[in-house]
Amino acid sequence: MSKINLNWRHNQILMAGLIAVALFIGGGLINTSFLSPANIGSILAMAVLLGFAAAGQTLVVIAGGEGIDLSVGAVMSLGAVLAAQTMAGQNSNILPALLLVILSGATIGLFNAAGILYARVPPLVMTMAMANVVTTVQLIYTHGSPVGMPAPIIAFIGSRRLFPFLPWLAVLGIIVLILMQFILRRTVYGQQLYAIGSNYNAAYLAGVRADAVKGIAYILSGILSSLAGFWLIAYNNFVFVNMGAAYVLPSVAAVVIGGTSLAGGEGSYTGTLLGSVILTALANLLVVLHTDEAGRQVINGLVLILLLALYTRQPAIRQ
Amino acid sequence: MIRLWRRLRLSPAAPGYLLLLLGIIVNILVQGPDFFTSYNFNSLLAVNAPLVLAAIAQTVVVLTGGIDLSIGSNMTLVNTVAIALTNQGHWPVGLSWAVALAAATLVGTGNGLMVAYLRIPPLLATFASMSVVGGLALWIWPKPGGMVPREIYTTYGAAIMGIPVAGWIIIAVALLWLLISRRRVGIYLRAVGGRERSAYASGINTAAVKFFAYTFCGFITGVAGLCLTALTASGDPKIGQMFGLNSVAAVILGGSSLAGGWGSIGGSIAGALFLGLINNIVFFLFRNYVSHVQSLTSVASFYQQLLANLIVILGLASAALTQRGGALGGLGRRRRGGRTQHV
Amino acid sequence: GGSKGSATDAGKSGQSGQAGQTTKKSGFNIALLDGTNANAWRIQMEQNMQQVADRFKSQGIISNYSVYVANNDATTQAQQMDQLINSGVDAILINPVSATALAPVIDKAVSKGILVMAIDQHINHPKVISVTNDQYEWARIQAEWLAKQLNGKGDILQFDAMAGAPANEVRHQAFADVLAKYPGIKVLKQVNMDWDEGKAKQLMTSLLSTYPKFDGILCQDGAAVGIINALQEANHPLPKAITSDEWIAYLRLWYDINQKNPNNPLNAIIVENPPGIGADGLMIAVNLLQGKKLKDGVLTSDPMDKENKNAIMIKPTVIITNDNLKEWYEKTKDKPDTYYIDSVLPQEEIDKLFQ
Amino acid sequence: MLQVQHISKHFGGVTALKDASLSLAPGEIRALLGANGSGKSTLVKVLGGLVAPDSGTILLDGRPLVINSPWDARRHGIAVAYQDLSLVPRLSVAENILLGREPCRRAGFVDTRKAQAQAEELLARLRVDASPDALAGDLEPAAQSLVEVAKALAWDPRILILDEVTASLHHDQVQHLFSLLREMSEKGLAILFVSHRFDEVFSLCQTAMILRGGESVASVQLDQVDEADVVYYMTGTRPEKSRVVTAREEKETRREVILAVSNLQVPPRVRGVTLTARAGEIIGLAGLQGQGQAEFLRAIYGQIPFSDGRVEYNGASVAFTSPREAVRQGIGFISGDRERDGILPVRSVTENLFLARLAKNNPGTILNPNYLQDEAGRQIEQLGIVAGSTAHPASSLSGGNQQKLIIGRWLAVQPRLLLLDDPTKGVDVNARREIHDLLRQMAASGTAVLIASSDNEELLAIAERIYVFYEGEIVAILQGSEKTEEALVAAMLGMKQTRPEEGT
Ligand SMILES: Nc1ncnc2c1ncn2[C@@H]1O[C@H](COP(=O)(O)OP(=O)(O)OP(=O)(O)O)[C@@H](O)[C@H]1O
Ligand SMILES: Nc1ncnc2c1ncn2[C@@H]1O[C@H](COP(=O)(O)OP(=O)(O)OP(=O)(O)O)[C@@H](O)[C@H]1O
Ligand SMILES: O[C@@H]1[C@@H](O)[C@H](O)OC[C@H]1O
Ligand SMILES: [Mg+2]
Ligand SMILES: [Mg+2]
Repeated sequence: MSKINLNWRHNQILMAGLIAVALFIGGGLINTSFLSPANIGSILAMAVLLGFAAAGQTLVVIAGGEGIDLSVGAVMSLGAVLAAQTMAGQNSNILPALLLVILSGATIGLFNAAGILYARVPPLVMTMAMANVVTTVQLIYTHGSPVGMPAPIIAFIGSRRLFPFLPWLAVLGIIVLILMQFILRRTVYGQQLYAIGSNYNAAYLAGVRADAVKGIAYILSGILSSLAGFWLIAYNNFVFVNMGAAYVLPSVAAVVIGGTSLAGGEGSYTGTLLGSVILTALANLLVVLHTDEAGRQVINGLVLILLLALYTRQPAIRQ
Repeated sequence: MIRLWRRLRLSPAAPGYLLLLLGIIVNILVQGPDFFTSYNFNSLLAVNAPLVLAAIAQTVVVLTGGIDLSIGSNMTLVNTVAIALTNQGHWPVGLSWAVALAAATLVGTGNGLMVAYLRIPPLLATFASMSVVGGLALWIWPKPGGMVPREIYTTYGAAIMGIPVAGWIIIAVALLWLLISRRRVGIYLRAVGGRERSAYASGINTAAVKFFAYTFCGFITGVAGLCLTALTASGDPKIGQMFGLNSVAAVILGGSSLAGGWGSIGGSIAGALFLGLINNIVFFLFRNYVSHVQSLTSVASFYQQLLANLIVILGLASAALTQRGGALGGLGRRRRGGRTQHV
Repeated sequence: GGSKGSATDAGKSGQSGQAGQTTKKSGFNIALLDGTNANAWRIQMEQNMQQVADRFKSQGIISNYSVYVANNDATTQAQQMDQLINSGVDAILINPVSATALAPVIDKAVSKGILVMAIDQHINHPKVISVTNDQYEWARIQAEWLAKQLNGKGDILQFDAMAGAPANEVRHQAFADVLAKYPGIKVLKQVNMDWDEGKAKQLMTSLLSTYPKFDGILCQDGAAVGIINALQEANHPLPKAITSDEWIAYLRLWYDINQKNPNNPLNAIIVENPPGIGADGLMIAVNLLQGKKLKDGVLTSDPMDKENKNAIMIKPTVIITNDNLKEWYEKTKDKPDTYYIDSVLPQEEIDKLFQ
Repeated sequence: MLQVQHISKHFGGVTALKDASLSLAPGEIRALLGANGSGKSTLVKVLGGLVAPDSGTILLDGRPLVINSPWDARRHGIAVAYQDLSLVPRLSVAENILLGREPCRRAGFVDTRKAQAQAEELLARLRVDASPDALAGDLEPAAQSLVEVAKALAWDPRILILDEVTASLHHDQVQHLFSLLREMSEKGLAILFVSHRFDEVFSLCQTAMILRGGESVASVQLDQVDEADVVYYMTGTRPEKSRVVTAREEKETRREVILAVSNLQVPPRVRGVTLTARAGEIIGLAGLQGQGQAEFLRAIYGQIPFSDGRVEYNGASVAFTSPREAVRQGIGFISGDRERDGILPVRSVTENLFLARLAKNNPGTILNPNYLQDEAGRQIEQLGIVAGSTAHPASSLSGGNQQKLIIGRWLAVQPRLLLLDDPTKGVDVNARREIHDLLRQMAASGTAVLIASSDNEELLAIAERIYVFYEGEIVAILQGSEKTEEALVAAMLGMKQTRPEEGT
């Protein structure tokens, strides 16, 4: 089956990059101010937010076994709420806030992992049900009225720019990219993750603690999503319930557009970030089109189809 | 009996049936004998038929290893087209509804083209078409309104020969599926989902099979959309939203594997009904017990969702644990403990 | 929705067809079907209603009050309604997922003599009384105010909420109606922010590149905080005028901006869209159950459903501008950021609606 | 009747076929030979319609034949049993066999009863021990291979192509298959037979076409050449006279015991096996398919539990609950079923090679990819693995090379005890010899090697001692002079029922 995949990933990342560039050029042609440094900066910031939301998603999709995490949005929301409340606008509270956010994300990830590994619930439904549980817990906890705000330093990173075209968030994004790629490419864990995604049984027989590797992927996904929520309130500077809800499907789309196969075993965070840039740039471009919401949705879909037809085509079976 | 049990455990639908059984038992426990009233059955089927049909539609593409995220938007499209044509275009109802059904089938065809011939990964292709179709629905019928002739929605809610009309529709669609699945294409759908390369190497036109699956999925989605229209007796550009992911959930609850090649319509029907039963269970639990407890009432509504989702997880876990893992392939089944291989 | 046949006699049926059959004066069994409770506004609505329900309970007027949420799923709501009908209630209050989707079940409820009432969001059905905030008025007041602030001319950006949602459509219409009277005002761009402040912020950020020059911002609620945040981050001057967002966080943001720039205050308006509407509806429902009759003229037609005259629309009373900002800032000091400017009509005011 | 002329095929930078030609006459059984990666399967796939050749022509009965899809091939009477199989694991055996040619009733419904009967008949003819209702994915590898053959036969072809279908078959199964093939060829069926087992080739085929590096280098009458000639055509060099196995049997009692198994029971397949392996020993496990060898090895390895008996490893009694525990204690396991148990198809050669090493490491360990890449480069050169690059996915390697890759995986960790379950399946002569050398080297450095094989020749060549499994028990232990083909076959068939005493 996969003999066809020779060098496939490389092409797809390259193509995702090219499409992203093409979108910018196309956007610039339609509307010169699209290419203003300020606008590029704001697209990058939003893309990085989506990229954060899709970080954990990347890991669980790579882990294979129909891996997917639909709790990303709910965990982000919870992370945002906890972050805002704990930071309460004080720099001195950043560390406790981070710890709490990480802990809560890890806990939810642990539940997901337990359900998937021990109760053998398929990931899609497990994480979907977990998302609803987390949302409800968040509502019970806050009674719909989360309080607090990001610490000044965090708000600064979340919403200010180093250069007009370069938000601090993008700098953070690069750090996360390096970290993620480091984990995936340079650590034993990363290689084991690819291994179980590619052939779970073979990895297990070779002595990989396959269940643990997969479980950790879900726990990491919880942590990363929760941290994404942390940065979401840093970016927004204000908190409300269900802030992350809108990120669920786009996070999956960003991962897949970035060349990570839903079958597991291959993919990269570089691709995910490029996928995020593509989705964000497209949305940004659509905002200025002269049509109503219905038209925007139709055009959004059509452009996506065009892009997908250009570069996510799977090779034919016959070679 | 034992043989039946063994056969059931081998069937992909096993988790679905088990869940449904579990759901019914718990429902009887909280609701009492009222569960068996025909009113209850009627309403359960009438309200849940759209999801049941959406789940059937989803199963067809999931069998081929695909997924259709656009089912929800497509149902909305059917609803808005049917309503707009009768209420604005003043077309006869029959014709309007036929056109709506055709539109849904056409959406399926579009998805089929993208997946089978352009070879775009299904999740992405239908993610994109979800946006196009949702936009179209919004354009056709931008705000809730319009109506369906009384005869239609009262008929939809009624029963014929003791079986609710919604039940008959489900039976008809299931029979249609039976007619199809007993033909070669029925095997080919599972073959393509099970291992596309093998199916292709066996001389099967795999692209055509996938194309058919999405088109057929579109058609059933159309029927689901019409049922939704009959149920709600009106048009609303946001009405179908929840059906996309819910149908996927129902299919998985019914024992199908998203990896393809493994699943059954029966399981999905059971999975969808189970989701409907959960609403019932939660409703009666709160109505009969919780709402009398003064200290709980102020927070009660939060706990409904919590409970509903815990039931989903518990139900799933119990169904998964009773299902044989061996069908998932090879030596895994001979391993120790609860492990199965995830191929 | 509903049947064409019954639509003609809607005006009177809205009242007479509903209540009055019951002879009880107390011990009512009432249920609320909320389409979702996953936002602060709805939670506040439910809390207000619970308080009123508790009051009625202690008076013995209500014997049972229960709440069911539908997770934004119209068919779940229909199922809940069906079960309620089956298990016996006197009144069902609904904050609907869809304005139309419940029509057939409502027919069933009505035929069993159950009082069905929509709260917050209108239901298009001749036999259903909808008790809502007057969304048209809410939007009209603001659009008029904005036009006045701009002296009838200038460029504006318009942030609508969620396309296809009833309240959005009414407000959109009101905006359009008012703007039609001011040809000097040009809408540079209309977008939908889906009641999501985060999305509003992203949209504003995106719009800035193409529409750096604008005079005013006409927005529905759930957007202003995001919009102002986006502008501040981009160091972009604030608009000459901007419309409502009813949570306290916005009020405070506004107040802070003014504190920092006393000479150049933000020119904004808040018009209340009180979650208390649910409690108002509950009180009205109890009166109806007790057989009281509405005064003539109380029922009007909802802009979304002109055929029927079965809506009670409560006009917004709280309007906040720079004139009374400080007063409201002080008044709401102890409320959390996500609290909504709220008001529940006192029982006397409710009773005034009745004969 | 079939003529294949000047076929070329490139995959990216890799040349799989270069001007390859072949002819096949009715009733002819021709072998297609070549080293791993020489293009045999590619040529087979060109004929089967799975690969589109870059250039070249195919003539059938003198007329040009365009094969644009597997359907075209089948329509023209060409049926293929693929090396990597064309089964759908979650379809039943019957559905698999008749996939694409289901018998139908008039209304277009599949006639399941007829299908069942047809499948049953084919299964019986091939003597496959499987129910038509079973899922194909649940079968043993050997049964899967036979189902793949049955599937090709179901088409009633004029030309039958078998790509290494015997690789996982056992002696008796091969014999039966051959008699069937001979019978059919007498009736005019043309057969193209791919195998790395020379004894099979010489016993079954009349002619052979030999590929080297994608080129057809010779077409020979097999009765006019010997093995050495064939190897010469395949590799371009004459094989050195095969070294005689001179294991240092004298010292064996003094060598330390690494594994001592007594009365191991793994229901239902293993019913009391006792066996001892010492450092430096290569022990063979023989037996027909399904006599418990596979389960025996897997039970020691911790993949499946044993119900009774005792396993002593390095002097301590152990009962591993997962392969991981075994691996951590220095045990390695190689399965011949690489698709299921071995290969990471979409991962690079490098990653495949270092999987076992990585599995032993702490997950937090940091890797040096450059080092790994270089190291991998060196190793694949040493192992003689043909790959485009160490960064290419393992799935782009030929079957035999994939298998060598997996063996290399365990060399890298130098286990104390190495368990092998039919490891040279689909490996060419040279590579097999190399693998045997590797195993001998490992043994020489103190590893105890336990190897089960479906290939008797292999066992006779490499094992110092052969334990013969029959119905879950050991019925014979062959060593020294008893180690003959005849004795082995007799024991395998259960003919020598004297239970010998456990190893001296
Ligand atoms: N899909 C593919 N993509 C890239 N290279 C390929 C592909 N298929 C085959 N090759 C390469 O083509 C060459 C021939 O492979 P082929 O599978 O035909 O060999 P083979 O003779 O069947 O070997 P074996 O005896 O090991 O099965 C090999 O170098 C292989 O790596
Ligand atoms: N640390 C490592 N250990 C083993 N193999 C590695 C390691 N790092 C990279 N590789 C392999 O080397 C090849 C090239 O790696 P590289 O990181 O350049 O891929 P890439 O261009 O980033 O593509 P993608 O991210 O999609 O895999 C890949 O096949 C990869 O699997
Ligand atoms: O239904 C509510 C709507 O009327 C209000 O305007 O915003 C919040 C919503 O929940
Ligand atoms: Mg990379
Ligand atoms: Mg081969």
